[in-house]
Amino acid sequence: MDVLMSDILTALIRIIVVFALALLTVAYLTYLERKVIGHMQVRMGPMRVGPHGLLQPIADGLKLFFKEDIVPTEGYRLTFYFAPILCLVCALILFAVIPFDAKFMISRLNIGLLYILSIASVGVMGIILAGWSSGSKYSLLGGLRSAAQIFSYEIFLGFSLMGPLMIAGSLDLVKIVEAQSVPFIVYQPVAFVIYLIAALGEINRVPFDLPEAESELVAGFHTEYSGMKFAYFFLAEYANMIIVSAIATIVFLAGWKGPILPGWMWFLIKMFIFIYFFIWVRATFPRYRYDQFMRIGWKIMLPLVLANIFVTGVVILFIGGY
Amino acid sequence: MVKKALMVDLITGLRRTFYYFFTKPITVQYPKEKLQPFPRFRGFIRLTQKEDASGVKCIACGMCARECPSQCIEVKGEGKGKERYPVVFNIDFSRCIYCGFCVEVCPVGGLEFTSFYEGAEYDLEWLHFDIAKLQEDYKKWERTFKK
Amino acid sequence: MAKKIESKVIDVLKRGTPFGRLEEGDVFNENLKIEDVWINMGPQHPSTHGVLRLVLALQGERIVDMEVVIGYLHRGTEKLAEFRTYHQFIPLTDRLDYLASPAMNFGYVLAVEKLAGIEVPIRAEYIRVLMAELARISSHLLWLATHALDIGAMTVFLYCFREREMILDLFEMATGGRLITTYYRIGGVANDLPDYFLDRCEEFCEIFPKRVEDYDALLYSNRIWLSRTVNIAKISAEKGLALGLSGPSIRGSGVNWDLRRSNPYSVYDKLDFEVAVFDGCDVYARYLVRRKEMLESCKIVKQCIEWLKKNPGGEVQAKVPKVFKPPVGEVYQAVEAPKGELGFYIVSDGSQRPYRLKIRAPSFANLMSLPEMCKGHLVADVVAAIGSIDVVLGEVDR
Amino acid sequence: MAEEPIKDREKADSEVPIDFSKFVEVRKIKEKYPEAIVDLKYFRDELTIVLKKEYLLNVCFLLRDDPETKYNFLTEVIGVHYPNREKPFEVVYHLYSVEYARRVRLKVMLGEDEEVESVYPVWPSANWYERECFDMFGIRFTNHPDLRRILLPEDWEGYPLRKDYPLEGPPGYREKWLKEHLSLYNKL
Repeated sequence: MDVLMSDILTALIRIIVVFALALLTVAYLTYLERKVIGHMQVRMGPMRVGPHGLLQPIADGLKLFFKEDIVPTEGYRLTFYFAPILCLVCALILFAVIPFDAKFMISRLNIGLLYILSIASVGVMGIILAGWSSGSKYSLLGGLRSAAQIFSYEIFLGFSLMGPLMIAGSLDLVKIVEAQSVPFIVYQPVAFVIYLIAALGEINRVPFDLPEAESELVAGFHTEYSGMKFAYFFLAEYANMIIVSAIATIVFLAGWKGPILPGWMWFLIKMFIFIYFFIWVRATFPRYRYDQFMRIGWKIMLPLVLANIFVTGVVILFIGGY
Repeated sequence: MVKKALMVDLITGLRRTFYYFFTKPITVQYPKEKLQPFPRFRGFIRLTQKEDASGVKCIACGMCARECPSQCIEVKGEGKGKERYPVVFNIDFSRCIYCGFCVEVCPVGGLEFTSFYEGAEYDLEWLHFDIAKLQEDYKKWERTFKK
Repeated sequence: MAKKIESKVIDVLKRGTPFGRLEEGDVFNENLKIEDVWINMGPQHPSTHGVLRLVLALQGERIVDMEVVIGYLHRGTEKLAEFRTYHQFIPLTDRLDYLASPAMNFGYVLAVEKLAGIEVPIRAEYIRVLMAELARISSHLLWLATHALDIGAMTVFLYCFREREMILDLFEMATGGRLITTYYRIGGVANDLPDYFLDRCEEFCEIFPKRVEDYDALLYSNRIWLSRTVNIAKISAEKGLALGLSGPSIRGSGVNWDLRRSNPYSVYDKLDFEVAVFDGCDVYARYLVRRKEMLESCKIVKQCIEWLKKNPGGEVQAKVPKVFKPPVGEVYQAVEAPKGELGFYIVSDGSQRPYRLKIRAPSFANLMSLPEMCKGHLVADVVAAIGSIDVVLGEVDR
Repeated sequence: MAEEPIKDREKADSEVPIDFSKFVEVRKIKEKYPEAIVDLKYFRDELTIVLKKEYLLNVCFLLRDDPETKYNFLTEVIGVHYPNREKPFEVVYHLYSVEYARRVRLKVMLGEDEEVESVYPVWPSANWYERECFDMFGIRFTNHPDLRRILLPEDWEGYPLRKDYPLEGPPGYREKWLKEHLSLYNKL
């Protein structure tokens, strides 16, 4: 009995630590993004709240928290409330299986990668529901765009992870990391590039931020949202960005492995390189058009990623693993 | 083809933004630090004083009121010839478009521009300047921002 | 109405969509009801550059029909002109195209001078051209900034504003106003340039071509930019001219027509510059035209500085009576404003005020060809098309 | 206000005799439609041709299609109101030839209830220009595809650029309009 209790207790502590850290990181990710983009655009970013604007995320959070909650008269109340929560929950429960260190994770699932891919695709539902239930045409278009976009990019995201998976021979994230004496990016550069592009599509970031393209669809699926419900979407988006970077770290950059520094620190450094890259891309590129984006996916990336899987398979067949 | 596959065009862009990431920002933190406008800057208008500080130079000829495209100046004077002086001189800065015609047309240089530009006000009445307010030191209206 | 829409839909399907094309023999299911989605783009929308309103009929995301609704910023400038003296109207011209106010002043004062037959001192002419070209650069910079932002490249926006700020500083130095300059007067300019102005201006001309490289690095050969602009919103030269398209927008369709060259006014015939013409007919060609025009304007500014430095001093304003009464008559004077042909038609009855003043605003006419450009494209292309014809609503609605 | 000075102008112009047949436009029109031209003026290097309104469309087609004129660009269509004249409206067309870089001004005089043929078939750009003309002066154009108000709201009363329209609108009109259009807002 005592053993069980202590198990639950440690699990709870881990959950609290991970989630608190995750939410804090997410909040400060917005700050980081604004600062990095600001400096890339020869300006400063937030400077007012606190020294160098350090308290800006908290001020933003407070503002959103106290904002009036508006539901459009044309909207469907139930789904309108439910959509942002679905989005955020799906984004946050993904943290459950991310191994930050060899030991430190909430739960070790032997089908971790599959879990992540499947839960992530449920999160899309939130966006579609939000677009539909807002009762606005702009939202509807945004929702439809994201339905098409995310469902098709899910495929490439999954396929691009297939190569490393075949080499590692397991869906368990810990085992994948342990299998990497050399990071998989060396063996799988094509898969890595495709993963990055698919990830950009998956988390709706420039150049693929079509569901919320602010210059075309005003704000896409969250045009009608305000206050805390908007904040949920916002948090979910940034949480997804962390998740995607974490997976890239685990699968392609050998997770927590690295000399001298402790494992979790290596993990964070690698993860933030990806996050920085995503922000950097946002500061640089224009936005693709919806049909062009689909064309890239189905006509260029799908053949490439299938060829990658095929070549990997052939090599494994003849050499018998690396 | 090779260039396209290696994404040279995209990398050029990424390099440029990365370069600017390490340069100094050009931002001016506005209420904390303010740029000094150039001498010709057309800010709020005020009445100039005579050299011996015995009053305003204005002779209330009404040229400015006639020339003003937005009809925001009201002048009434007393006295005759060179002795004429204004009794009423109102400028409605909520209507003023800062074109500078009044300053340009004045035969005695009785009006001049200040470098004061922070004319956003909650109270519309504050922007209705009368003859006394037009002679005040504009520096005291400047908003200060505590650091 | 429904029948009309349906026939339009069938038209579009015949032309082809990403989902296929309607062939000759295909039977349209009678029970299948097709409805267009009507969307109001504007008057409050992030990328309609003000209060432009577009009513779009969509099939999916493809545009079947489009109507442009304007007038939300109508201030009755032409009526106001009839109640102002010729001199008092100058500040109102600033507020037409507020992004290039010297160019607007230029058109107006030239028209009045033509009406009254006033000779302008040569120094004033050079100063005017210098200012108008700086205004052209600043207007095109703002255009590039917002156009790129509409297509999603937000860094270009701030880089462009950085240079535009330098031009606005120059304006402030010479005229006292940053955006609304009110610098031109009938018969010259308000006052001579300050001493340090020319040096600062020269400095800017040195820096500017280097800064254009910044924008090029982010846009010029970027594949995303190309795929968003090449072959988008095409309009042929004939169609463009018939629909009243002028300025850089028509030069992007291969028409070599620049009023500075074809009907030279002021001192443009003494200056050496190239007219930017590209014949892509699409958004990218219009981008190239404006990009080159910025560099050419920079050259003109340099020539003006050179002349002004060689010939210091001198009058900048012709003798114009205080009570200005032009002779009876009517004139039309057109200048090449940053957006296209800007014309002022003045009917004078010999009094102090114009009897009738009509402004031929380039953006107003350019906007007419927007539906023609956008039909059959996607929603995202509308944004690119609006950006590429560079409308300023202050000028459209007057 | 308008009557006397305009007579002056006509006098002033007639003082300087100009040989109008040196202009190719005039020659062409006279050749094909001898009675179309009512009057010719030349002021500040600008040629004005006043036409009979029945001939307007034909002359426009002629000027556009003739290889020696090629007026392929309609710059604008302008209305002018002279309340004291017998025919109070003047419609002014500015044409531009991109090829020859030349301008010409066509004019048509209209009575209070008269309509003029739309030049939309010649230059599609006339669409908005004529709409604006209708909006501001109430001049009607026959065969115009879509003659509606363009800058003012659909339900605006009166034509603002007519000389009898006061600068700030007819008295009480503003209040009435606001009351009607902000009624929903006021209820909230």
